[in-house]
Amino acid sequence: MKYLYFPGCSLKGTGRAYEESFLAVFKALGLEVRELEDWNCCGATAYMSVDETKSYALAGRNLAIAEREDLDVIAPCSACYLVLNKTQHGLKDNPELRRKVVNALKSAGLDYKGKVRVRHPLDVLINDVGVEKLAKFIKNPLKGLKIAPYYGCQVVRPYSTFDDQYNPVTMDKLIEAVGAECVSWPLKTRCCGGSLTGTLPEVGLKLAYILVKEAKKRGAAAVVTLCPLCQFNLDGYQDQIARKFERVDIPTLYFTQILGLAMGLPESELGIKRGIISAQAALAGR
Amino acid sequence: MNEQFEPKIVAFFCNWCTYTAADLAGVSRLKYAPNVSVIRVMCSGRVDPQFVLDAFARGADGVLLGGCHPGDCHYAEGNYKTLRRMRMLERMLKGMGIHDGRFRLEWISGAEGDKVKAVINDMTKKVRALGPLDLPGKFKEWDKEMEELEAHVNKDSKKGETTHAR
Amino acid sequence: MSENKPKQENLPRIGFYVCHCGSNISSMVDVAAVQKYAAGLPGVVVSRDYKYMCSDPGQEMIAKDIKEHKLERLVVSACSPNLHEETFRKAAARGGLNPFYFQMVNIREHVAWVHTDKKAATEKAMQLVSAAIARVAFHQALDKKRVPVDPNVMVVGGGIAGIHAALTLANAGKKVTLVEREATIGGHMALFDKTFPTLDCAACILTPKMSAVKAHPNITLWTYSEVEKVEGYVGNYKVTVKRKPRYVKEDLCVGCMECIDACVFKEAKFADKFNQGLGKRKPVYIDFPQATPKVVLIDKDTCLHFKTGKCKQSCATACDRKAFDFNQKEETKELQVGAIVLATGFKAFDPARSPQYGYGRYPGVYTALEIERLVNASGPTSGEITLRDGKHPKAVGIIHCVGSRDAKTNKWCSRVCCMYSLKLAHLIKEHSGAEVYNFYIDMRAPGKAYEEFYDKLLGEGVHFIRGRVDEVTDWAMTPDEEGKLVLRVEDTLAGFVRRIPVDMVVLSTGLEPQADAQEVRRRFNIGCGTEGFFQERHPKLAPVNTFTDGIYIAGACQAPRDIPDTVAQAGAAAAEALALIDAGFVELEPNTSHVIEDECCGCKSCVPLCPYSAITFDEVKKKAVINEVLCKGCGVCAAACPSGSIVQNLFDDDEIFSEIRGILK
Amino acid sequence: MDTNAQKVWNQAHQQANSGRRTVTIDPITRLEGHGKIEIFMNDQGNVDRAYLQIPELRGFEVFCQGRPAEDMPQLTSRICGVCPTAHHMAAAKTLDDLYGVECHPVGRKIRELVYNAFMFEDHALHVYVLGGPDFIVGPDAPKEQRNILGVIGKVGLDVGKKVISTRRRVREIINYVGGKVIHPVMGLPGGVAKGIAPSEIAKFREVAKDALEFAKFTLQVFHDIVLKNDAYVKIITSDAFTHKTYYMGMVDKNNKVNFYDGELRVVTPEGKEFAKFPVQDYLEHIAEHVEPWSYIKFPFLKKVGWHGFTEGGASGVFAVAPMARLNAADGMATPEAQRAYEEYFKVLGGKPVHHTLANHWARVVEMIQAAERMVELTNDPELTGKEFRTVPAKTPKAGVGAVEAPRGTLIHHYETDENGLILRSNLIVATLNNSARIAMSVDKAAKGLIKDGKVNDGLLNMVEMAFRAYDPCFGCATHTLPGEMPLVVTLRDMKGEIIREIRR
Amino acid sequence: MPDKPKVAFYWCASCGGCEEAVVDLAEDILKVVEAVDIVLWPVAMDFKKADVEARPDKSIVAGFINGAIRTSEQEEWVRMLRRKCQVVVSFGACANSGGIPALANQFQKESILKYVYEDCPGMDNPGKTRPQPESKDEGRTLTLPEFRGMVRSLDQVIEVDYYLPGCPPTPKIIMAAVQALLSGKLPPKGTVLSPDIALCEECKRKDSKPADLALTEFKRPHQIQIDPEKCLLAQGLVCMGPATRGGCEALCPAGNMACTGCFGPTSRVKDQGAKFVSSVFSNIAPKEEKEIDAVLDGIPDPIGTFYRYGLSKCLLRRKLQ
Repeated sequence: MKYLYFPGCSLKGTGRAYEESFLAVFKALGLEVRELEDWNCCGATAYMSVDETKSYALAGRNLAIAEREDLDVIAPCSACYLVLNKTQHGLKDNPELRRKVVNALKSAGLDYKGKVRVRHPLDVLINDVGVEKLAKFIKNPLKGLKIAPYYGCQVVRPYSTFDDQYNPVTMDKLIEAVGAECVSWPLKTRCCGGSLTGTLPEVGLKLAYILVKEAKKRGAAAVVTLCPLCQFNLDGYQDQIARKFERVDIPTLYFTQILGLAMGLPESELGIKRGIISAQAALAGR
Repeated sequence: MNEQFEPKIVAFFCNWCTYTAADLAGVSRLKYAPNVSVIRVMCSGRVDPQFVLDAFARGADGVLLGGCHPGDCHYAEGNYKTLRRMRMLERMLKGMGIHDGRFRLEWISGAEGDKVKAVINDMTKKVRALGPLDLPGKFKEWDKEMEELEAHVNKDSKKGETTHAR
Repeated sequence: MSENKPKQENLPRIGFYVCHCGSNISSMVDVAAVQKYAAGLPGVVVSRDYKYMCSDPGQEMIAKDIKEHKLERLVVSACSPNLHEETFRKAAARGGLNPFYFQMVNIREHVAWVHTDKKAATEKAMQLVSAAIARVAFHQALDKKRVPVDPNVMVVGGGIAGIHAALTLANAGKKVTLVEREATIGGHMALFDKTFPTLDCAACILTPKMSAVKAHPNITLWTYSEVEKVEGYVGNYKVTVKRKPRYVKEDLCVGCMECIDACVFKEAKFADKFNQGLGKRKPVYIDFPQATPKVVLIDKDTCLHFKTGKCKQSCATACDRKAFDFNQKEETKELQVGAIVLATGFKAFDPARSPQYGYGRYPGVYTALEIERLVNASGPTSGEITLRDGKHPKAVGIIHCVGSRDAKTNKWCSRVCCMYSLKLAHLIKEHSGAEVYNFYIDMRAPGKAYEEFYDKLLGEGVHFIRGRVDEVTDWAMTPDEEGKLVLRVEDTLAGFVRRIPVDMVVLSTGLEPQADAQEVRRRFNIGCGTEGFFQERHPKLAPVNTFTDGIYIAGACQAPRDIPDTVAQAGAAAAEALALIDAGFVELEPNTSHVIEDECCGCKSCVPLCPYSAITFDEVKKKAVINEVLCKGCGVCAAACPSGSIVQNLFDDDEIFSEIRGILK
Repeated sequence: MDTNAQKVWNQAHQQANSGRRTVTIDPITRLEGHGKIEIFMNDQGNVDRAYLQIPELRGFEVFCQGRPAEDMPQLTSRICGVCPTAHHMAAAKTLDDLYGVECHPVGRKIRELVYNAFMFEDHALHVYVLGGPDFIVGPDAPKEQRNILGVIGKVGLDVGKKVISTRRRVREIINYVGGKVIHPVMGLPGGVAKGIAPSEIAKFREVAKDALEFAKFTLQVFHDIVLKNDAYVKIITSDAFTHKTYYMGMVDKNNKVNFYDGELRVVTPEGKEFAKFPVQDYLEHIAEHVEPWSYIKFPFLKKVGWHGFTEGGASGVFAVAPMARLNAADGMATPEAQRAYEEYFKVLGGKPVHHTLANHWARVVEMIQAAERMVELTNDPELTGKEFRTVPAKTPKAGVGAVEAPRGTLIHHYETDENGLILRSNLIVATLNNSARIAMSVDKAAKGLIKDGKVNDGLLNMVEMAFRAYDPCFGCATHTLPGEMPLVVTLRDMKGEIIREIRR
Repeated sequence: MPDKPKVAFYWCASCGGCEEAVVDLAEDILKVVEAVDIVLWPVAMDFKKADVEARPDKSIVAGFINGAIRTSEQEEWVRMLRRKCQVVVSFGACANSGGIPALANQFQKESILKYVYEDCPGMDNPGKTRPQPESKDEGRTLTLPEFRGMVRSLDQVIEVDYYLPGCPPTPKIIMAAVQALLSGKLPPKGTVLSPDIALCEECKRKDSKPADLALTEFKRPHQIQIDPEKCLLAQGLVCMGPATRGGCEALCPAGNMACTGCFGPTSRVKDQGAKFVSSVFSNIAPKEEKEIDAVLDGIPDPIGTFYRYGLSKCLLRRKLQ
């Protein structure tokens, strides 16, 4: 199977561990992934609220480039995933917008028909590869590791393309597939604080705190997520959380990382050490 | 022409599904283009490809055929017979230079008043874009080439045989 | 090579009438212009417009004109023929004209109501009128064929609707066969403890009717049976019914239930379907004490004999009537009936489709039907409200509109949930004394004594919170939420978001079409609406009729209904069936086809096309022959006859070709 | 529509009806199809140039495109209803080649029987009904008599009936196998659709024997009525009806005349072999020339080239049909015919014969060979074999096939897609091969027969005779052109002004 | 023999097969000649246009005209004959419905000329010469007739009284028609002088046709060994018999090939091709569009198959540009 890969800013920055583990795992699974040539900003959150049309055009450009080849585009970052999907819908449902964007693209010698499928790596792993096939690659199952699956808001809302928006389960399946234990909790898609941690820290931190606290309370040794921003919020602010509320100290990993570990890929290739809260204890503790 | 061309579309609707759906569209006061005139048949299976050709020959710019969804025919399988015939009819029409959706077959159940509206509006739009077919006009135009001679021969006959001197 | 036009001179005398339908038509169609236009068409000798053609004066006018102007054909331009074709045919007859010398033009549903440009609408009306006038000249005098009606009736579905319809028919002296898919009749109502708003015990009012069915001399009761095939036509249906094996002879079993005690499984350990899986049962079981027929049956999937073949069959030995028969096979039976009443009921919405409410994830979450069993004296807990973990709830939240009024699941209002939620609220409070919270969008109590019932509950101190619940979660934000289920909801009256911790959540699930509604309606050749409930012939004027004559619908298979409405509908359906049967015959639309013998070359092309085997091949004459009683007039053979030697009455080639000519001239 | 063409046509029409007197033979009669002759006179009132124009185009080569190749035998037979069997057979042979399938031996014999039966009856038709009357009744006899009835008058009703019944019975053989005698349906790649039941063979044998008798009888009639009449012989050998051109015909491996199969052989005006090639190579040897004044195309020998309507070895003009076939072969394939062949050349002064009217005689010689082959085949036990067709297995691409039609060599050439649908086709039919020489004959005849503007009925009939001798089938020749046109002889001066018009 | 009824035979865009058909009356032709006075028959007699034109209008009892109409001459001729004849009989498939030449109505005039004079294999025409309505040769002006844009049936040009179907009509129906005319017992105008019942009636294979064809594929005749007894449709071959007027006594099926429809439809059918499609394709087996299309692919040339002799009379008359 072949895919195009749209990294977006995060996976090249704060989310390096995500990119490394994603690419490593896909390679090990024999899935061909090629980075989208000359990609640009997905047009995500901030811009979207400043000038919608322009941000649609931005996203549109990426899609237009992707459309030249008959391949699905993988967008691991939830924000990118959402914006690209949102753009698909926007262009489909709103002819006026479509006209503007297509004109904009024309001026760049591009055209977009709307044929591209934007995919999330989790979707690909569960639906294209399938749990049964994954199981074959598991070399050292993460026995006894209790994990709280955290999906965040953007992959399942508003378009629940591959999983339920209230109670997603795809990552749960993956966690079971790697032999770990999935902690059942109701906060799977609750807000992680998002960009509020930057703008309204007192609100943002609280939200992050709620999540890590509850995960730990339910016996999770680690939170596993699929969004670079969530990972950053949950992992990066725990000192401040400690200062403001209490120390929780629970590592937040990417689903691609735990899959990689279970597949026996070296930690170095999976960016395990990039985490601010060390995962060593959790991983050793089992 | 400066004013917009309004296509004439003849439709054959089966009594049990599509005609009823059109009634439903009426009862629900859905609004759609006035370009389609419906001929009611009991089953789309009654529609003889001759009807379609005749409609075109008499000036229809489009012909629409509506029946029950496959498996839902009031007469069990009439619409399958329709489908089979019309697939071939479409090929024949292509062979005679009539395509681009001037002929259309749609399955519309008695509950799908909204589909009646959608289909009629869409087909009207598309056929309008294709422009007039106007076969009666074309027939006249084709036969023009005979007129001068016809006139001449008739004149000839009035003058009698004298032109052919011995 | 001949043009299908009758010669001008021998055109029949045509009378044309166009209806204003009040302003329904005249507001969008220039009726006067249509009238003038028609007056100028060949053959038309009378052309009039009138406010309401279908009114008595309108019909009288037609009858009078026919006599005075010696009209030979009649065209009325008004509403859909599905509505008034019959009316005007009768009017023609009153005038002494064969009713089939008439053609109707639909300029209301197909023109006035659907267009917005009066000029265009009027032009289209004229096209249709010209088509009808061109066609009517070819009409032939026809007679409706009369076919006797079989007086027997089949009722499908043994819920309250089916039970009531069957009894009504049987009491009128008709032989009725009641077919029920489950092992007992009673349907959903048999699950209920009380009924709203009167709170009278469901069993007390239902079981007598159930036993009345069993006892009635005119009713044959086939439970554990399903209709497999329906052939024939109004008044003469042939039905094939499949009777599943119970492995117990129905006529021998008296329902003493000795066998159940005797079963090798000492403990009842298998999920009890009837009790919504809340209780347990043995492989040999009976749904509930008042099950009708009161006959036990064996669940093949759990019975040791069927699973291993090694069982001492203690049940059979315990039966002194020797009713057990492990070799019982599925039986196929055939029925001849004149009419059919479909009362196949509904299916409760599966709340797993709305995961935010945690059904299946949190043991504290129940469906309304489960609660019905819990509060039921004959239920698994004998009416005691206990949670799955055995505790007793102190606070209970009832969420309305689960799977109703919801763009993501079902858009429609299920019509009964508000009232049964109130009923359950009352019963829960009564049985457990718990605090009960109702979460509703709108309180819908449109029925006799319904609103009063609502008031009564307000009086009882049941809490009502207006707002759609966002989620049910076990995440405790505060200590007092620990170990509870929290309902997060925006209180739209108070105007802020609330978190209500409870021990038990009740989901008031909506009503949906049966899972197999589509197959069933195909089997019976009737329609379904977009939402999947059976389609009535007319929402107002023919609510229990279908597009297939002789087949009627009653109860929640047509749309969500409460018991009173269901019973009323069942009565109506029964009455329609009776009217059909007591007429003694049906008149068949004479739009049948026939072969012109001298023109038929015997190519047999038509023979396999007929779905009703109405076409046979005469091996002596080497010609095709159509049995016009079996013919239902689809006309597929007329279209397919390669030499044009089959004629369909009312839809003859000449008639249709001239209609095309009329539209396009 | 082509308004310019319409304008031109109107002018022409007004001219024609302007009351000026012109010479018109309208329509040309007793041949299948149509023609038009324009004769230009010089100031001395002698013929400057006579044109044979063919104004027909039906477009077969075009409207066969997209049709399944296996329909070609039936489609192309409609090119000519007088020689449908020729086209049908040529098409069937082309299909063998197209599908790369060897014709089943039994099928081949059946085809040959049918084909020889056809050659026989078609020649008979010409001898007694179309061309023959010119001789049998006489070129200047009253026109009411110059037809089959006249012939019957001359040879007696019994003979007349014999003509008719023999033809009918022979045609019944074609009818039996072909389903229809006019436009048969038997031809398929690899053989024929229908075999011959043993029960029929005895009858067919009878017919064949009688046919042979009748052929000999016809030769006798020709002797008695034509050869014994010096006037006719003079006409036959007169310079007006003589051209020295190349000749083409189909020959078997012994270079004997064969109608159904073989290689094409071309001899020079001196009678030497110029070329011999399998029909698949026809494009190397035959090319087609176009003139703006006729819809008919003018084939010529590619290796010699087109040098106008001229005679001799330097001109690519060549002839086909009976006389040409006899010239191109070293003899006949059957004994009786061989005897007649030798006499033919003896009387006409050795090979090659250049006298157009000799075609009538050569035709009778061929009737004999056709009849003799029928006798041979009907005596062949294999003829009634149970199997008679090989179902093709290869993917079609291109095929060429030819037969000797009564009026000369007939070549079909199809190219198809892998589904066997025609992409391109080319049909070079008998009369087409002769078109240049026919045009020359007409010109020469006109020059020889019209002096000082003196034109009379018999004379014009002679002009007609000039190409009736070829038994030309403009139905065939104009398979490429629409509609038809009567022969018109118009005398004009050099300015194109019409001098005279005589209407008979 | 002036008191004998006068008849004329004429041909337009035809192959001469109809003339042959008359000659094939064989012995009977003598009877005909006894009874009538033939005043025009180009294929076999030396009477010219002038002879006919000189006759008073309506002086000819019957004119038998075969061939389709494609040129101005043909139009002129048939109009003249219409004046001279009391009864005009459209003779044969070409005159009735365009016949095989009408297949050209699927092509445009220009494409025909271009292929024939430029693209055809073996053409040696560097100058792209085309026949011209008017042309000069060494100063001499030559003209050719106008070639019409499409092929027409006779009754699309003049009024026709009767039709003799077939390609060509069989001697039997020709004789019947002649006798009817001579006896003066004339059927209603517009009648096709052949039984008004489809071919199967007289086909020897009729009894072998199963009621339900349920065809899963169509065969092309060269692809199979054709059973000489069994119904051809039942063998998967396209046989137009059911949609074709009888009267020929099923000659082609007797030749072990399918009927191609040359007798045209019955009087109750306007469009033979459409009607055939309606009939046969109702009876094929598949229900899914893909499978249906697969079956239809077995008939690669629908127009040429269903309108082999009748494209002029297809309700659409010709292919659009």
